[in-house]
Amino acid sequence: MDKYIRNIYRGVYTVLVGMRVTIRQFFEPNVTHQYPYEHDYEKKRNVREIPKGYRGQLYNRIEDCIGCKKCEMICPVDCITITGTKLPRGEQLWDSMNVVHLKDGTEVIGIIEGDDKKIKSEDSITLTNITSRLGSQEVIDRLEPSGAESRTATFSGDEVSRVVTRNPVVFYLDQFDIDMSLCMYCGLCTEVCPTECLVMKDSLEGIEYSKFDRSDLIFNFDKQEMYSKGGTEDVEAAD
Amino acid sequence: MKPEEIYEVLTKQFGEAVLGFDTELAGDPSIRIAPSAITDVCQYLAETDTLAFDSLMCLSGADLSAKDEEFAVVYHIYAMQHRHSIVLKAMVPKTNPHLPSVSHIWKTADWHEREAYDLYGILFEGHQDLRRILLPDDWDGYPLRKDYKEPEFYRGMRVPY
Amino acid sequence: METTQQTESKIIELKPFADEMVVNMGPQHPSTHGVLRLELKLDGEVVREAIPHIGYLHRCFEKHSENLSYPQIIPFTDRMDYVAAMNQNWGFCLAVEKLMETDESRNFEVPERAEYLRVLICELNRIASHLLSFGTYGMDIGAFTPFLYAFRDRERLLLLFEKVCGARLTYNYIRIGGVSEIIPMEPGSIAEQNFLDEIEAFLDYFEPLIDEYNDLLTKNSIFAERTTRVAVMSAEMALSYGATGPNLRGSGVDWDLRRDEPYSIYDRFDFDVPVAVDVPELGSVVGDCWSRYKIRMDEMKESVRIVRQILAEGLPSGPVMADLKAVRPPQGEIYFRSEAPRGELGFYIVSDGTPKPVRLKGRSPCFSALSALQELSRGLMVADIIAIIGSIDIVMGEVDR
Amino acid sequence: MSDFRAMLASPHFNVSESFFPNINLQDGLNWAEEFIQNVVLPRLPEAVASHFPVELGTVLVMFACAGIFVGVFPLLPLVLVLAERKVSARFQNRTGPMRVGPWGVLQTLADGVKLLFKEDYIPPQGDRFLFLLAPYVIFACSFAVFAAIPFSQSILVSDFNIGIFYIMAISSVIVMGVIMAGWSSNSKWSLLGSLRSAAQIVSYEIPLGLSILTIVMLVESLSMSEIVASQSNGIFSWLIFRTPFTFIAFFIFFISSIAEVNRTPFDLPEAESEIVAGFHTEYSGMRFALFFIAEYANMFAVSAIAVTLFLGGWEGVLPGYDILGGFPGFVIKSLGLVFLMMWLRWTLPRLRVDQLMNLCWKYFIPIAFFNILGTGIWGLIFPEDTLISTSISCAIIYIGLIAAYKVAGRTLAQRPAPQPS
Repeated sequence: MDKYIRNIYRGVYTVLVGMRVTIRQFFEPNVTHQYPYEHDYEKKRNVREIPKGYRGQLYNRIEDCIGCKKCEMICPVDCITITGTKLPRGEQLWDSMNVVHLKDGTEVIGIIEGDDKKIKSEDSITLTNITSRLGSQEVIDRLEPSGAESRTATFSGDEVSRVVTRNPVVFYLDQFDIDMSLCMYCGLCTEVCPTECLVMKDSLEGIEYSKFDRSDLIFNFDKQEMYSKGGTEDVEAAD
Repeated sequence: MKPEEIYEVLTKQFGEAVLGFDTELAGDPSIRIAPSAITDVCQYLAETDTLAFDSLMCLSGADLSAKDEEFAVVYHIYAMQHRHSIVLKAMVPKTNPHLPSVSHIWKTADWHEREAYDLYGILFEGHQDLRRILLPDDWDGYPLRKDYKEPEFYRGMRVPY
Repeated sequence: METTQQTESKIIELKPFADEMVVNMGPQHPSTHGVLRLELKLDGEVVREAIPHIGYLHRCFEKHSENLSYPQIIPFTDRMDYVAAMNQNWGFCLAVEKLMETDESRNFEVPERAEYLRVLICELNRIASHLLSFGTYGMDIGAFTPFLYAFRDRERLLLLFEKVCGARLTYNYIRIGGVSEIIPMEPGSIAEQNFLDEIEAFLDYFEPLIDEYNDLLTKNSIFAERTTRVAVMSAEMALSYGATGPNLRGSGVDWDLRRDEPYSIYDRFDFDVPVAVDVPELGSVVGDCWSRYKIRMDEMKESVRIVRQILAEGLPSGPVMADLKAVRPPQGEIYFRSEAPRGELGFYIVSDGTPKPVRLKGRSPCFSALSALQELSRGLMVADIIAIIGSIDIVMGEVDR
Repeated sequence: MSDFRAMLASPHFNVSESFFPNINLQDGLNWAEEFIQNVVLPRLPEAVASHFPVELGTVLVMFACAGIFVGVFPLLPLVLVLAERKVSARFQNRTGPMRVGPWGVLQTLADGVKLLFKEDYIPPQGDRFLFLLAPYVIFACSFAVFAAIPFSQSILVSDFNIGIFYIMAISSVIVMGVIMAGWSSNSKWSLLGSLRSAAQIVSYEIPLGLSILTIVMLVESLSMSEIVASQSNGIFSWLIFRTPFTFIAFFIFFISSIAEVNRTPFDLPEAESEIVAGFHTEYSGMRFALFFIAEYANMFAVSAIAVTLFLGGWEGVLPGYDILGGFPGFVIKSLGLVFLMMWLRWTLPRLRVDQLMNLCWKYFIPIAFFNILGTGIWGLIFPEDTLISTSISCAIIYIGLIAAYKVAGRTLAQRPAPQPS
């Protein structure tokens, strides 16, 4: 009999305790977002940002791609296809651009004046021909108003954490295809890229790119136009 | 107990059936056992109090090279009480890979042996229920063999997708 | 090792003459945690036999690995136990590092900072994994709300992982010789401070919630009725079936690789290993579903403790990646096991000195634990099958590999 | 209130008569007939009126009323489905449906439209006739219950003299539909679900009926309106507070009725994590919608019955004042109970079949019998419902609750700390 009443008692008691937990949550604020409506994070409150370095869609800043095929080799699922011909020894198309990583996390793409191999902390760096990586308009915004026109900026050596040196483009690329339907977003290819032109978009475009047809997920990065123009100096950043 | 001591105990007990002790290569040293004696050795290892190997950590088949004539069946065994482990290795010929099952000693060997059968085609004699476990029942061939050629079609579906 | 006395388990007498009904539970079923298929032989509600059929998520990860170099395999280990991918990365990297250690000419040491980051991230991942397990177990038993509470809290952890490695589920963060530098975090920088502060904020938020979850579900008498004295797995049975991790500790075996075979820097931290005991007030006996579940709830607290110790010490400065030219282990073989959230995760690697492994076998904890299901479920009811599957906490990606 | 013994001893007491009295539908017909006589006929031309078939007209008016009834009441589940989704969302820190209409208020409508256009799948191996019939049986029964519920003094379809008996009878027919659905689907999950449901509903009818019996003993009537009328003296005349036993009976009634309508923690017949969806696994489209609507209609119906029987029906809190009284009061009280059901549903896990039966046969039925005994004794001691009896009853309830709370505090203090497992 004692156990009988104890059972009833424990049943009622634990149910009430559980109900207390849930009713407390009843008056807590929401934790969810109305995704497609609130995803525009300039407009709405309480929307999480996509953090820097998020592994989204692969994007190749093709004018800096030197065709080294390291990404093709490291890809575990073979989603990158590169064909091209190597130029004869001693010849090169142009040099890829410098990527300057600042300590606050921004990356600036441009051409360092002078020698980019040895950068000491007391030196200051002048970058010209600054282009922005896709989705990081903030770099352009950082520049002085005058600098925004001339696309030139100067950083002190303390600000800079890492500089990617210029590499000669010695491959004539016929094809650079990335099949995003195969990609497993491991990010290994972006790590081995010597010019850091192969990146994963850490923006909304890098996430919301679903297509109705699987074949639309094969992205071609084409360089033909640039070959005809003959250099990177006049080329704006790809759209 | 150290693996060397276990090796000595085993040679004393089983003599011929213990084929050797591999220590040259990097990593874990392993004791090579004749496949026909593997159940007896395991039984002994599990039931002797000084050894008391009560858990089979892993049982794997291995095809080390396409040129080899033999598959390896590797037993990683651990004793919770004495906290020592040992690696047993039995080499079975590729032409007729079969060896006795240890699933009655450690029940976890049941599925691990089924997996080895599924992927290597190694037959475990005395296993209760030796069916394919990961692949479909009507799959042809044993995929983890080095000389495995994947079929072109499986039930009308192209296999190399 | 102590044996636990078997107490009366709820086994219902079978009537041999009754009609038998064969039901396929799965592969598409709401609570088989993926694509497990159970062939149930039912006598009314009573299960005579439950035969698990696995392989619906088989990708032949091992065959893949034989054609990939070691760094390329790491993203594939993410896909094994996708709920606790950090721990899978780590297990694999530990095995390769251990194999490479034996070769003196290519000696290297994992930097201190990387070790701390690994422990930090993996313990957080353990919390995330156990949270998912708690939530889905509640849903299996029929309470939907704990599931969403668990996801709410797990989301905060995933946001942390996203900041440190750029992905929410398949991290590819821990690399051979250190951790990924894909998102650089300078020692002593504001980014690092923010990261640690966020972890601290999460722990402060999360720690009281464990008790709330215990109130909501663990101590609930209906939940206790459903899970206590169901599918009692004795210590011998657990060992024989190779059940590890929370499942083994739920059977009363005091065993944790982090404490008993300390790898990495676990010997520097102070934490308890929760082991199941009889809880007479709820009717729980050692080895039942409730014990296994409770171990996970307690382990979350221990993980919080470990993470708090790291936060108190602060991350050491230095590099996060060893100076490692190429990953090319010497000829030989290794079996290395580490304590993943679901138990002992072992990798058996055979190397012939080339950059690609000759043989790689992942010994997944769920695979072994799931094989006990057939014996555990005999004579129970359909609803109990669900309780068992949830309590051994399987992830089919790991079972099928 | 007359003596209970006297009722049993009276020569007029007749078992068959008191349980199967002549069902008096005449009241309802009278109303329709009066409507025709007084409203319709004077407006008709003389020639037509003299030949007007009054009986047929009466029937037609009844049908029209039934049409309004059938047309209006399905809207109730629509609201309740949305309410459930919103309430569950709140319990889980979510927002619930937000897309269709402002704050998602039209979501159920959109779902209904979607279900209307879905393929009407009938399992080819199943029993076609029963499969088609089952949803209608359940739907019809769950709505027929509303016929006897007095929403207010004037809003009730028919004031049967056996109202509560009728409700019990009709709601038990639902189990037929459930079994039909489960059997005819030719699916093992459906069969399991329907048999679980049959066992559950049949078992829980007993404590439900016994709890109602305590009320009937006190009121000495099966008529719903009389039961309400006996609670007209404010909150302390509500039957829940009339005796300590009815207080217990209310909870037994409420929990059993949760089991009757298959909601968590008693949702075994449709336990989605065990047997997929139970008896309606194979149903799709509008037939599924009928099950769904019936489920929510049932939920409201049992709440309404509980309010009628225990919480004063449409009578207010204070005699003479219309606080929580009338039609709005009735609906508010019913929705309160519905909210309580949702609260329980989103808090508790599900029982297992044997535990469900344990709870019913080992706990509820003995306690319900004890209640009947107690109520009988109470009726002997306090033949009339007086101020004294009410005060004593409330005092006992109050003391009981306080004692339980104190014991809770003590056991909590004494409870050993959670094992450091």
